[in-house]
Amino acid sequence: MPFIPHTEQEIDEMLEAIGIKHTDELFEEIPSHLKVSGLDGIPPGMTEMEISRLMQKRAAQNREAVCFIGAGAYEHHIPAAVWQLTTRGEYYTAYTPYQAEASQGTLQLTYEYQSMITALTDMDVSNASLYDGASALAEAVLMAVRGNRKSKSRRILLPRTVHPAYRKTADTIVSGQNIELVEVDYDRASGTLQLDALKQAAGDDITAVVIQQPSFFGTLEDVDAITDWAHENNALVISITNPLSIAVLKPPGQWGGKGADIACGDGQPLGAPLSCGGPYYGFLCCSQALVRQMPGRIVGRTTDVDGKEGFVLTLQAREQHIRRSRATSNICTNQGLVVTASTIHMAILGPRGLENTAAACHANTRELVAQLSAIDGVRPAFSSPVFHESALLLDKPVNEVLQALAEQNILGGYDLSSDYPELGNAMLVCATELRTEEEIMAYRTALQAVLAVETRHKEIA
Amino acid sequence: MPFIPHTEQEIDEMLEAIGIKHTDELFEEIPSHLKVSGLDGIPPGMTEMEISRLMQKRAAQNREAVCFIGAGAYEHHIPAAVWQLTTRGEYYTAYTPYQAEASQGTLQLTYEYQSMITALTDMDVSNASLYDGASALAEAVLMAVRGNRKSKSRRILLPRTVHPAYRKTADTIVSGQNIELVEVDYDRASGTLQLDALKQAAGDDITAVVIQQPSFFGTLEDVDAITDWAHENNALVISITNPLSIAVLKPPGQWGGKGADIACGDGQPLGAPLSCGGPYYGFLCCSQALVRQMPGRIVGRTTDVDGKEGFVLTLQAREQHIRRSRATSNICTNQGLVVTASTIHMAILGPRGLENTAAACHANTRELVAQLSAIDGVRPAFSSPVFHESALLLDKPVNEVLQALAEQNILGGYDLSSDYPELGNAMLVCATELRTEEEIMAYRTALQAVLAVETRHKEIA
Amino acid sequence: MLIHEHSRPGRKGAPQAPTSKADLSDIPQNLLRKDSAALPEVSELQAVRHYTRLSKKNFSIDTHFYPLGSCTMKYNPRACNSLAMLPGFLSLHPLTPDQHSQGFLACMHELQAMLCEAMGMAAFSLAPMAGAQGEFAGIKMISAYHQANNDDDRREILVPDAAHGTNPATATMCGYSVREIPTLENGDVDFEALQQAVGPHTAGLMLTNPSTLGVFERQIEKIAAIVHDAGGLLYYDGANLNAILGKIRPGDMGFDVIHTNLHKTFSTPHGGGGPGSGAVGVAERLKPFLPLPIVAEGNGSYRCLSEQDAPQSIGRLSAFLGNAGVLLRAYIYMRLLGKSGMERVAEFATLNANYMMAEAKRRGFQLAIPDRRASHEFIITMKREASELHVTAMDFAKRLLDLGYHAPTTYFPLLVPECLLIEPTESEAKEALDGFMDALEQIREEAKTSPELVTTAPHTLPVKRLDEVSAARNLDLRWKAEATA
Amino acid sequence: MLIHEHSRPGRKGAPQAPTSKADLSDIPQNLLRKDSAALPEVSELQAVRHYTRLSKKNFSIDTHFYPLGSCTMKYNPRACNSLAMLPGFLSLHPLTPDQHSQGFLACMHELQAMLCEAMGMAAFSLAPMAGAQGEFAGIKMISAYHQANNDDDRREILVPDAAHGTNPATATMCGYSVREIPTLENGDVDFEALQQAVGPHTAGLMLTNPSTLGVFERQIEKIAAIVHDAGGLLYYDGANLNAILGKIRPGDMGFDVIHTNLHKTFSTPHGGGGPGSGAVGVAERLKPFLPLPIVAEGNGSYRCLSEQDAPQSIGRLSAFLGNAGVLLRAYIYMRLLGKSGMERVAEFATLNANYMMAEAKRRGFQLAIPDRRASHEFIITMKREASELHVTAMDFAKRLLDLGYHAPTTYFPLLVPECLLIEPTESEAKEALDGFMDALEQIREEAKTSPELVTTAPHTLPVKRLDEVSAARNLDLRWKAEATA
Ligand SMILES: Cc1ncc(COP(=O)(O)O)c(C=O)c1O
Ligand SMILES: Cc1ncc(COP(=O)(O)O)c(C=O)c1O
Repeated sequence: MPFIPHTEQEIDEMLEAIGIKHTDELFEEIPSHLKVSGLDGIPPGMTEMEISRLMQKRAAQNREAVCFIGAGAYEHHIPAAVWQLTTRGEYYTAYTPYQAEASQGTLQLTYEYQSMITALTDMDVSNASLYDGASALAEAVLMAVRGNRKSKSRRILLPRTVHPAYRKTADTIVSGQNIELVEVDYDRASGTLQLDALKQAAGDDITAVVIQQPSFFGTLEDVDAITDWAHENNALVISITNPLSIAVLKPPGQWGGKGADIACGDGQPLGAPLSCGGPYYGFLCCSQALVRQMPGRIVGRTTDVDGKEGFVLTLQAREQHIRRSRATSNICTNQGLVVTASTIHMAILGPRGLENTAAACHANTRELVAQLSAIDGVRPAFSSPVFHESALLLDKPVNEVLQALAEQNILGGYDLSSDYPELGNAMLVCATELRTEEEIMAYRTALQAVLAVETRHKEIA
Repeated sequence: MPFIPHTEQEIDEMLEAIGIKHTDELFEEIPSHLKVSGLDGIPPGMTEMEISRLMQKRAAQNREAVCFIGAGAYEHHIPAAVWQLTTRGEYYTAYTPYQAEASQGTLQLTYEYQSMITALTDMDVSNASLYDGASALAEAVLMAVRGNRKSKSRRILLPRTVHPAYRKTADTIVSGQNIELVEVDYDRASGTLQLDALKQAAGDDITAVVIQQPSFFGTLEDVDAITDWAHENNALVISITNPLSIAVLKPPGQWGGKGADIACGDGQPLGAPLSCGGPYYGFLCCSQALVRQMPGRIVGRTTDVDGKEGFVLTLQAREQHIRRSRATSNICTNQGLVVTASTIHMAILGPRGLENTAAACHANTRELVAQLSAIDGVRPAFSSPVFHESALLLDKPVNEVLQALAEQNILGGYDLSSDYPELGNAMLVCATELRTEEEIMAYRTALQAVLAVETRHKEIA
Repeated sequence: MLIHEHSRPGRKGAPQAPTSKADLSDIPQNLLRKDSAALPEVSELQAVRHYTRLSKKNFSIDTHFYPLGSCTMKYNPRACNSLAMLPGFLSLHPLTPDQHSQGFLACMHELQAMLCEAMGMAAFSLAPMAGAQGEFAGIKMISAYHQANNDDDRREILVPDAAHGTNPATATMCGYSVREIPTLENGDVDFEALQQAVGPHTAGLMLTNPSTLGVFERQIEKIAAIVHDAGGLLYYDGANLNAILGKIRPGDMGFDVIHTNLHKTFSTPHGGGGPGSGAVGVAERLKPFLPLPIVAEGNGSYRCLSEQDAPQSIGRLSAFLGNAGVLLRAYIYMRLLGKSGMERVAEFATLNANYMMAEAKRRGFQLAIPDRRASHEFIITMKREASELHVTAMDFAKRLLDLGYHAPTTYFPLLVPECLLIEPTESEAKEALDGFMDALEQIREEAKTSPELVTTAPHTLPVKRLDEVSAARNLDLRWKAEATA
Repeated sequence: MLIHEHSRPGRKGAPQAPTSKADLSDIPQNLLRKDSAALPEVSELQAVRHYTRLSKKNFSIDTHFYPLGSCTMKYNPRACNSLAMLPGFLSLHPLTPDQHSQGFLACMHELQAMLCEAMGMAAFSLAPMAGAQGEFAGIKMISAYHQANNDDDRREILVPDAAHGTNPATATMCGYSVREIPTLENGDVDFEALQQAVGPHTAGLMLTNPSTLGVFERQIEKIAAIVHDAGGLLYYDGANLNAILGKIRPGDMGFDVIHTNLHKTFSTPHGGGGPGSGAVGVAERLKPFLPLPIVAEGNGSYRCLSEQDAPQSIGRLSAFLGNAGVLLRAYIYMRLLGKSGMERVAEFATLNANYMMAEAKRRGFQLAIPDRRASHEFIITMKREASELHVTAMDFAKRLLDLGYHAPTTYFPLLVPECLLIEPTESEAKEALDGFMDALEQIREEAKTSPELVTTAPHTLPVKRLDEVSAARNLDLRWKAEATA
């Protein structure tokens, strides 16, 4: 049997020690009519050689393509050391560090992670991770509702410049708790949130305002003004940021006069491969004042009986295994291993490495936008400055264009038309530091051809 | 600078400690006219991202093909655990275990390797590895010359059924030492070595006889009779075996009445990927009587001052760093990491796993030979039983046929015609456990087509 | 030593990023960062050495027997890791058009089907990213179901007091109030109490069977009947399926919805705290409510269902498809096991647990529930040792670390005083089990002859017993430059 | 505990091989194995756990500062490992037709060219599989050269007494007799002795420059002149090029042939004993003799030269192309460094060594050659400590292990009594160097106050000092079933 080491002789010895004749007797308390006769729908077992062959085939069926999609997940270079270290058995096959003395590796590393992500966001406190950026937003909202004692409304202003999937996820998760997520529209010309729109949506009691920077469109919001306005109105500010971008953009902790109160986002750009969508991790930081509202695990530094430095899970009284139905969240297992990778990734790149990478992404995207906008029938959707990602308008239906590009193994961007029908034929494009000049030029050539062909088709038809 | 951690400040501090102003002064003893002005022929440095892209491109340029070549290197399934463990930094980046107490990992593992490879070969002693199978043969020859006190001739009978590259390598390495390698021809019908031929070549003093089992042709030699004959004539017996094959074939230690005296071969089939030809490793085992003639490192079990079991490099007095010009060999660095992989590979497969793999290889090759021989214009070259590999005769020039197959991404076999022109259009084929029925049938179909097309071409011409 | 303490201003030494910084002058000055983030500046070697050394301070399955109850620390095959990390999977963007990701989607579709078969459910969604999120999705579906039936008065979720803390926490997150049901001495749910609690306010019952006490709930059919009769639904907390896989299926016991922890039963690694996967399965009537995305097949190709396809869905739980890499690992594991392998998981997991329990009894340890069969885990209580020798279950746990064994789960379930919840899993050999029991016996001996040794353990680890109280009181949650200056 | 001691007859538990044994009845019974080989029978988990735990008993660069002189233990970039193990390289059969392996051959061709440039040689062959085999190839080429010139009386190779043991051993393997040349106090070759030794019997001189004493041979041009004038050739033992890379090239110094240890200077990992690569380079006149295969380029495609192309070649040194995977790692490393990176290797390696030497002097340690510049390494002698405190260089070495530092090379070169040959390499940060010097000082203090502590070290490793004498006397070289029964 795969992964079962028992020899016949050992099975006999064990049965004898238990005082039974057959393993069936171990299940005698289960009503026999409930027992399953066999898992007939499961295919026969494979050897490792066979499954390797199968998975190689399956992996190859995922057609390789040059990726210009961002929209919340970004293809970056990850130093080889990162996952070679992360998959060491001691990290890979450990459980949550419940026995602190036997888990100092994971615990110290998590403390280092908390130090790094708070340095990046310039916030006071971080937890040890949540599932992903979208669910982190949901937890941030719940946290704001618990934490904003001045507000009774449980109203959260949620701009449409926030990632649509984040908004949907937040809605799924918080909707049972009598919380109102108020959509705020964006300015069609700039592609950003306007203070006026916020004010209109506000009502007289708002619990929190969410700001994504760069916005889902890649545009840059006026974070200082919005933050100050929110604080003046006794609302908390929840930031969503791409953590790589804040190596060069103003970090949430420095927004406005007082900084954001809660900072969240997806850690994927810091060391997690695209990997079909996960595992990534959600980061969640907050100001000191909100620390006891924080969901999820937190690692603290302490000392042992000899005064030697060591690390433990702390503030556990917030968590479900102690506070049960009154816990800050139900989260238990988080995304520890991805945080491990991310911590190593940040350590290897260092501040300069992250800055240079972020700047290179921006420069590549700028070049991409310039090249594509030079094509007839392509123009930028918005007038605002953008970072690392940008919306373009085509004069043809985006899904058809993307389909045609995909056939040439170019993933040309993300189709905005179902989430933002008001924009018309809009798509979101992104070129990370991995995209080369040749790839960008090849995209331009391909898009040019696709748009031309489309036109001709139409002319003929 | 890549991999240089020095900050400007540290450099200054260090220069000051040394008492100099500039690093140039460190090289002041070198005549200045000899100093190089710059390595202009070296291209500029690349980032890890850039070299990754380049190497992925290069790797992809090695066209993937279904491999039916053996001829001394075999494509086997290697459990994923093997190289994930082997590349752990503690194994991967350690030096030779000169400080035993800080190298018990490598030392114990090597002792386990010695235990496993002697169990497989059924020999008394193994060293810690040599470079590869071919150079191991050369060392075996030198060892036999040193070890056979009864023989003065320094004559080694080296049958043509031994791998041609092994024979060439042995020749390169031992030729400076006044040793005569005597070629012995094989029987054209059976493809094996005949006692008569040996006797003819023998003369009245032979130092050793080399036997490869299975032979380079895949044929099975009469190892018992040859071994006994050699021993009767005061010659030592040097075996070359594929170590996987002896999971099911009679191991050298059991050949004839007394067993082979020296057993060597290439460890590649036990956990080393094909990897463009290396690194593999040469194994070398011998009888107890020859232990002090053994070249290379050997690990022994001993105890520490508390009586606790531990492992050390032993019998070092044989080696070059002590005995210098009178050492048993000049070998110093060996193939330790590949031995690490191989040891883990053997541990995971276990005796049954190796037997089943060896048997599967043989069964696949048998099936391959049956399928190909069913084609008009293809027939087995020899009448002897074979194991795991077999020579076929075509009625067309082999290199043209292989070329045509290669264009369909089938590596059809190894062309025997340059090493064995007397055989005509002969090629060596092999199907390891990795080859599937479909691949074998695809080969058959392709070969059939190639031979047919060739025929047609000729008819037209 | 923290990585930050290896840092020196200006240190680099790694060819890991573009060597210079591209121009950012098109971005308004006031939106740019002024200072550099206070991240460590170390060489690649320093990072590699630091994190290699740090890893050595962890216990893990790859290094230790790790019988942590309710956590199912079984072997994580290395092939699952390397195959899930093939470039064809790693480089796949989650928004890649379906026709470009058929290989991945095929695996996911088959995984859904295998989970349905193994659990006896009608359909599965792989969206939840851990057990707790699976619970959330499950309870949310119960809520959506009642809502769809305009059955709006069901405000209560029943949870046995032995349940894992995530159960009540989840119910709260879904807006329910939680009513606890007591457990009997023999480990069964207090049926009478349950009967009294069930009623028109009951939205559902969350149950783990076998319970966290490590025994099978024998009245499961009666329980299912009264909950269903009252119009409630049955939720199965399938975090630990090792006790039943191949023997009995939640669907056949009458459960309407289940979450499974693929990171336990299906052997995806726990990674020092995650990631996991909490795939949810449902009976026919809950199908429309499953979270998105779900992989569907049609005309030989696969695609992800969206909101348009499933208007009643509770919606999304993450930005993309959950923890895809974890799902791939579980898929590979299940294919390696295959039918006969999967049928034998519970058999050997249970054999190991019952053997250890028999050994514990023979060696004179006190069992929490002595007269029942153990499931995949069982409980020793150190009540006697704590009162007679003043050596607690925690002391035993810490001393076990010294002897090279990870401690079992301590003080859970909360019902049993001074408890050790021991779960060996099927992948451990008899020697490991015997070695662990020997160690427990040795510690009991030490507790008699030199209790100090036990109460101050561990002695051989990188740190001695850590002060958790001061950690919570004097919060030190991140490195600050000043702190070390 | 040996892996064999985890074995139980009949244990499997790994899906690693075909589950049943195919028929072998076509093979004569007398050629088949009767018994099964006595290999361990363990589960995959047991193997993984055993070898993971075993690895933790090693020091390595990834875990420790490892200043082993003459071994150049620099950082081995992880990218070199993963990129050399891309499937497109790993699955390439060595007998694949050239047109199917152009990607690999391109790397090899460029590697040859970069080595030529860095060493100042006319051509390189990548065939030798370690330094010693590179030496063999080099001396063999010298021999072939003289033979081609019918210069048959040259039966002697000159080797300084400071040379690495492989040099004289190699000369012997090539059929030469070895004549040793003494070294002066200041580390230079005794030029007069050399002058006397050189003559018509001289086939060549093997030299390391800087020598194993860590100093640059200042008279190199005069030495080259007299050897060449006598008709001999100059061999450069390039095992350790860290002292010169980017500063001076062996070709420019007058050497005719060189081997390079890619597993030192070019950072391929040493793997606990190998594999390495000993690529050999030659000046124009030795080109025809280079070992095979060599990668040639023509019409934009690459191919391996064979015996037909190079009839004067000394031949092959292995069955295929040497340690290809090692060569790929070196290639990647060199491309990462590039021109400016490579030009700075010697600079920083030398800076580190001289800094440590200055520190050693400042802290009152005795230097073997106090008044010269160190190369990439330098020597401390513990002569005084040995005689005054009865604490030897070996004791220092063992105690260093306790303090978390791998020991330097001890008792080599043989000329310097009680020596520690210290080589920090360029990839180590100043803190590591300072930490090491602090440790040395601490040990000297301990040697005065508690010498026992030092002479019985190590104390904190898996084993204490091991009995090498009994190991050699009572040979125990493999596990036997009886031994443990
Ligand atoms: C019984 C039980 N339920 C639920 C959970 C929660 O699962 P997760 O940690 O994956 O969120 C656990 C895990 O510890 C558990 O043991
Ligand atoms: C100076 C010198 N020459 C030659 C060698 C031999 O190299 P290898 O061990 O690769 O055979 C070494 C390596 O230890 C060395 O230091």
